[in-house]
Amino acid sequence: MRAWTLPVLAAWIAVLAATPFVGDNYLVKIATFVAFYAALALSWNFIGGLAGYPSFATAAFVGLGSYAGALVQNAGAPIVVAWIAAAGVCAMAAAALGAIVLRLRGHYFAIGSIALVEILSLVASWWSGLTGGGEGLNLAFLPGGPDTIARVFLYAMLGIAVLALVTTVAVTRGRLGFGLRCIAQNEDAAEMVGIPTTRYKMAAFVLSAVFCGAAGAAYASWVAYIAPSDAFSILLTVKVPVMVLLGGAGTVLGPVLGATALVLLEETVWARFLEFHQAILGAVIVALIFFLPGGLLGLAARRRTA
Amino acid sequence: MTVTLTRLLRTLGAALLLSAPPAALAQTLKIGAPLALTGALADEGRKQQVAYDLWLRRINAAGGVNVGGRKLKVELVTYDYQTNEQRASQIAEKLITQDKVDVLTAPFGSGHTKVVAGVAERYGVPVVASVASSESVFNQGYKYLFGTLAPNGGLTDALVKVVAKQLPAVKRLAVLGREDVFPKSMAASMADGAKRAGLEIVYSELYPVNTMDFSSPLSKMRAAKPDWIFVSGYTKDLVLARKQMADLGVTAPVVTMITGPAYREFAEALGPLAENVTSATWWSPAVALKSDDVFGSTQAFVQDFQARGEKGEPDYVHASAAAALIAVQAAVEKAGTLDKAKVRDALAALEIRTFYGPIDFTGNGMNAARELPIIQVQGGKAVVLAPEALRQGALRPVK
Amino acid sequence: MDAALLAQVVLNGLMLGALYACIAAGFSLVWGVLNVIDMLHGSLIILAGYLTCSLWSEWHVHPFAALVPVGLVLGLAGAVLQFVLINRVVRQPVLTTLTLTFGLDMILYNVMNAVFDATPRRVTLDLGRLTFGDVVLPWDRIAAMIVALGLTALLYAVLRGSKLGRAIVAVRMDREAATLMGIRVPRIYALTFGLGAFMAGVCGALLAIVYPVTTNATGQLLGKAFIVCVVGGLGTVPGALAGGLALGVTESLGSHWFGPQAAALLGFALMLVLLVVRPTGLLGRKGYE
Amino acid sequence: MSALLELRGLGKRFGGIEAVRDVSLTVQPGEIVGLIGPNGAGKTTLVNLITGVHRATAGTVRFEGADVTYQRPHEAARRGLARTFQVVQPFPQMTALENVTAGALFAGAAGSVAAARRDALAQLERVGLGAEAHKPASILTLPSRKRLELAKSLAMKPKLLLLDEVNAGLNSSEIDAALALIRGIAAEGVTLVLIEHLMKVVLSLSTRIVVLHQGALIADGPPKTVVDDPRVVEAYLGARFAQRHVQARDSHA
Repeated sequence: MRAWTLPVLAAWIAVLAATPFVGDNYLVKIATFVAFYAALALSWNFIGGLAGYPSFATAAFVGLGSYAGALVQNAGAPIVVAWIAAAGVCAMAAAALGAIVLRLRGHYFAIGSIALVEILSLVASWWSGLTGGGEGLNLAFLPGGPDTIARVFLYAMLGIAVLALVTTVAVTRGRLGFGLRCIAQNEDAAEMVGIPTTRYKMAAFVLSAVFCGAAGAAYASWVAYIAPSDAFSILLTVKVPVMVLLGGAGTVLGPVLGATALVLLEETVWARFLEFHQAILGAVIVALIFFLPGGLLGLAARRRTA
Repeated sequence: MTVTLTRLLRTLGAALLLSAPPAALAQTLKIGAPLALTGALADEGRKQQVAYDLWLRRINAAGGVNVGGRKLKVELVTYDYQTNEQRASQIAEKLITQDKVDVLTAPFGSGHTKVVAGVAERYGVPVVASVASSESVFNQGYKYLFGTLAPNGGLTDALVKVVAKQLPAVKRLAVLGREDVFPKSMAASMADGAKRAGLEIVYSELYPVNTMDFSSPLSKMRAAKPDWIFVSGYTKDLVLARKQMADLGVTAPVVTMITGPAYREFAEALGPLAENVTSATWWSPAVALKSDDVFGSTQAFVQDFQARGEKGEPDYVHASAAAALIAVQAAVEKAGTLDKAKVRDALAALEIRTFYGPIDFTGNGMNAARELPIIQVQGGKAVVLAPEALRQGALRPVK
Repeated sequence: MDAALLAQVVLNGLMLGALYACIAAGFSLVWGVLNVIDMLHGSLIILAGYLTCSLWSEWHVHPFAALVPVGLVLGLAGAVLQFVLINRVVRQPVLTTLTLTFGLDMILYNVMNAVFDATPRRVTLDLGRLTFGDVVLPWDRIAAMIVALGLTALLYAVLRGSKLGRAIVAVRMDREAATLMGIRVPRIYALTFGLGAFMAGVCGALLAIVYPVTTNATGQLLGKAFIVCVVGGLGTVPGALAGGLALGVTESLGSHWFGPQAAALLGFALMLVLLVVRPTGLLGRKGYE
Repeated sequence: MSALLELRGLGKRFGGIEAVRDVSLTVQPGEIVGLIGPNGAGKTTLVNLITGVHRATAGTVRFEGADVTYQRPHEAARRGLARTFQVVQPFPQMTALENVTAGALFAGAAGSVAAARRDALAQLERVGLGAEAHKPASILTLPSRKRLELAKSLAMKPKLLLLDEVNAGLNSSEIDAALALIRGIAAEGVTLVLIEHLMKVVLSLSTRIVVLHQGALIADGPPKTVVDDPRVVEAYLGARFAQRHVQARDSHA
């Protein structure tokens, strides 16, 4: 990790945490979404950035987390308990689904992981007895004025993002991170030097689901209504890896930087170019692939060594 | 810290601040409208935009809204929420906190309406939805959410009455509904209404949102030999289902598609196949009503619509969207203030007659149930079969 | 359950499968040869659909007449796109090429929305149907079966018969060796992507009769192409056809016995099972993972 | 002292082809066994069976007395059963130091990443790659990469090391350096199995030679006798040559 990573992260957390005191609730909401997507990007980084397995299952775990959290919350549990339960459910689901998709590699893994999003979305809309199906699921309208609720969910999402960050730092510095990087570069050689590759990949896949589950559950409590097509969004499941690529995959700061940049970019681009904002974001992605292969951090590194 | 990084972040930050508009102008009535101008509901979003514009031109031409003796100009603030739930909730927050709107209209999607209503309820900003008709959109106890469409239960009861009267032999109903908020509740209330009227449900299934093919359910439906086929869904689904019914020789004397025939696009995409398909709707241009609103009459609304260069005739989405703003205007004028709580109370107590029909919001915020027009595509146009006062033709069986 | 209904359901499945095969043919070729997952494929099909609808409504050009011209237009565009853009990253890992084509898809999706807007439109043409007792076979679906077989035969002829085809196969087997043999790989990649786009064009033109054309459908088309390629297997000519027919029959029977929502779920479940049990797919060959 | 490695009736069938047929072999601690045989004799397949890369279709593998026939490669590595690759398999974007650290951290079971890094540096210096420690593995020369492979294997603290043609592609002076290194490893008590074609290496190092031909063991004994065994000559040089060799030997006797 670079020397200036920790101070930058501290500054990032401070800026987001300060938004309720410097701006209106709209700015707080944008900060909350920055934290939300940072948590998702950091989660994706375990399996996509470190282990090199291109996962498109993010939306499956966010959606599953939303539904699990909603059901636990509607059963009377306090919201934080519901979020933790949702994270647990997603961990178990990731272990079960991982046993299937982690046997695949490269393109087939990518396709298998996208299939998870579609499958869970179909299950959610078909099992209307439990999930309300296409009609969706209501959650309790939390008491509290707009300011308090805005802060509660800013700090909730920021908390989840920080947890993901701390875990990322621990993993990157530790044995698991080293092993995952070996798997990413040469899985067979990794097995040869004594890395239990199946278990390590499973750990990365579970870690990539846990914080998504919590973030999904927090989002459900925040929005107070969820439905299958929005909870399991293909756009989100592709946007998150793009964020990590934009920031710099396999690093600690990359996912955070990429998520922040893309959310702010969407804010500024969307507000300006009503008709063609989607095409412009598409162009940004294309430019990213050609001119920023290492992401923003790659840019910084290239500048340092140039 | 490398120069490129700081410069990039600074420009992004600055751009964000610039996007917040300057301080509010002098006193005007500001209405916030999140619209789906791109994404899956782009078509429907544009209809709302056109309807809002027709009302806006009329109200500002008449000098604005009369609030406690003062005429206030009306400003409509719209953003594109891209048929994206997260964007819809962000825009609701932006309209309320930055644009400081007095009232909100709701997005097209039922689910997205509930998300925007959640944000508005917390700020105590009234929201008037123009295209949410199932009770499940109004089941969260929100006091600030209102809807101009009457509950969709009324549609199916009217349908059953018309068919029972004009084609009494029809007894066997097949129901194919889309697993989605509005179409699913339509399918359920249709089956319920038919059972109550003594009809037999010989087939009933739900299809998933992204269906690309109906051949299997339609083949199963044909084996059940229904004499009334009911399908609910969005225009794309209904066009596909009707075409595949023709392909597979699946037919019945009565074919009802909710709310296909209410849209011009349905008849255009199907051509001859659209003939004699029935539907229920909340409004039809044939409903010639006088009204004490900015339009004065249904004809005036239709003429404004065509004068704006729009093709064909307005459908219930246009009418209901304009009615939503008429209701806002009436409430603000009745309350005599822009105070949100008072405007909300005025909306709840509102009882007015508009070119679109009566508006009388009930307990959960939905417009009161009323006799809804039943239409059938005859000669490529939607002809009103009921209620009796508006009848333009008789129910023709599908060939 | 009487035999006629079962026959109808199975035939429905085969005809639907033929459509799926058309949708997946080009996608499977690009994935098999270039090892690129082309997220643009759904939008290309819809673009072809829009062009065919315009040709039909403005100049009354019969869709069957439009099949080849629309295919060629898209084929050319595809070849240029590959040569100019995608070739530069074609050897990058799947994440890069998939994200690139996703970005391009967002651009095409937005442009189509602006030019054609999202109203579902269709070639209002009734080709009639064949009936055998209770069993009904719509002609436009039969046409789809013919086009599916035609595309497969075309691919077979090109890959087996022509110089271009042998070059494509050589590049697919070993890029380095092919270069040593004097094959200009970037050109072959461009022609292959072009051929894939041509197939998308032909499929889109055909689809304009069968399905309402709207940009909302691009995602579903891509989803079906994914499943068909995995089920049928890469690296063989009839792979897409086999995968399409298998998926069509599975969904049709699944919907008949368990309902439409279960059918969609069954399609994905079939894919996951095959991904694990036979990653090369029903007919696929080793070495194309 | 029971055998370190014991193969009994080991076999591997790929569809119709029987790559390894009924191999029984024991290796005592401290031995240096040369495993030779013409190309395609099944040497690498045998190594793959021992280290769990392939699943045996017949017979058993025992290591330190325990049955490890169906062990996974990483379990073999952690048990101290390490191997090098005929085609060197580095972690390309990692530096030489990180490559060796991987061995120390996992199979070598170092306490922490830092400890593993220290072990790794020691092994790199030992094989003479101390200077290139921070270079990416992908840009090392072939001999350096071979030495990197050796350093990585040492960092895994092996009890039995299977060296699969570790000298292939080296010139004679590089081979001498490699031989010195291998002698040093053996001196530390690591049991070695040399999978080799270079007779010079095999004869000078091995305490015992085992010959594999078409998947089966055809000879097992001290280097001198095995090399003269007619069946071995026949396996390598063909039957006719073998007879002439035998006649020549008998005429001199």
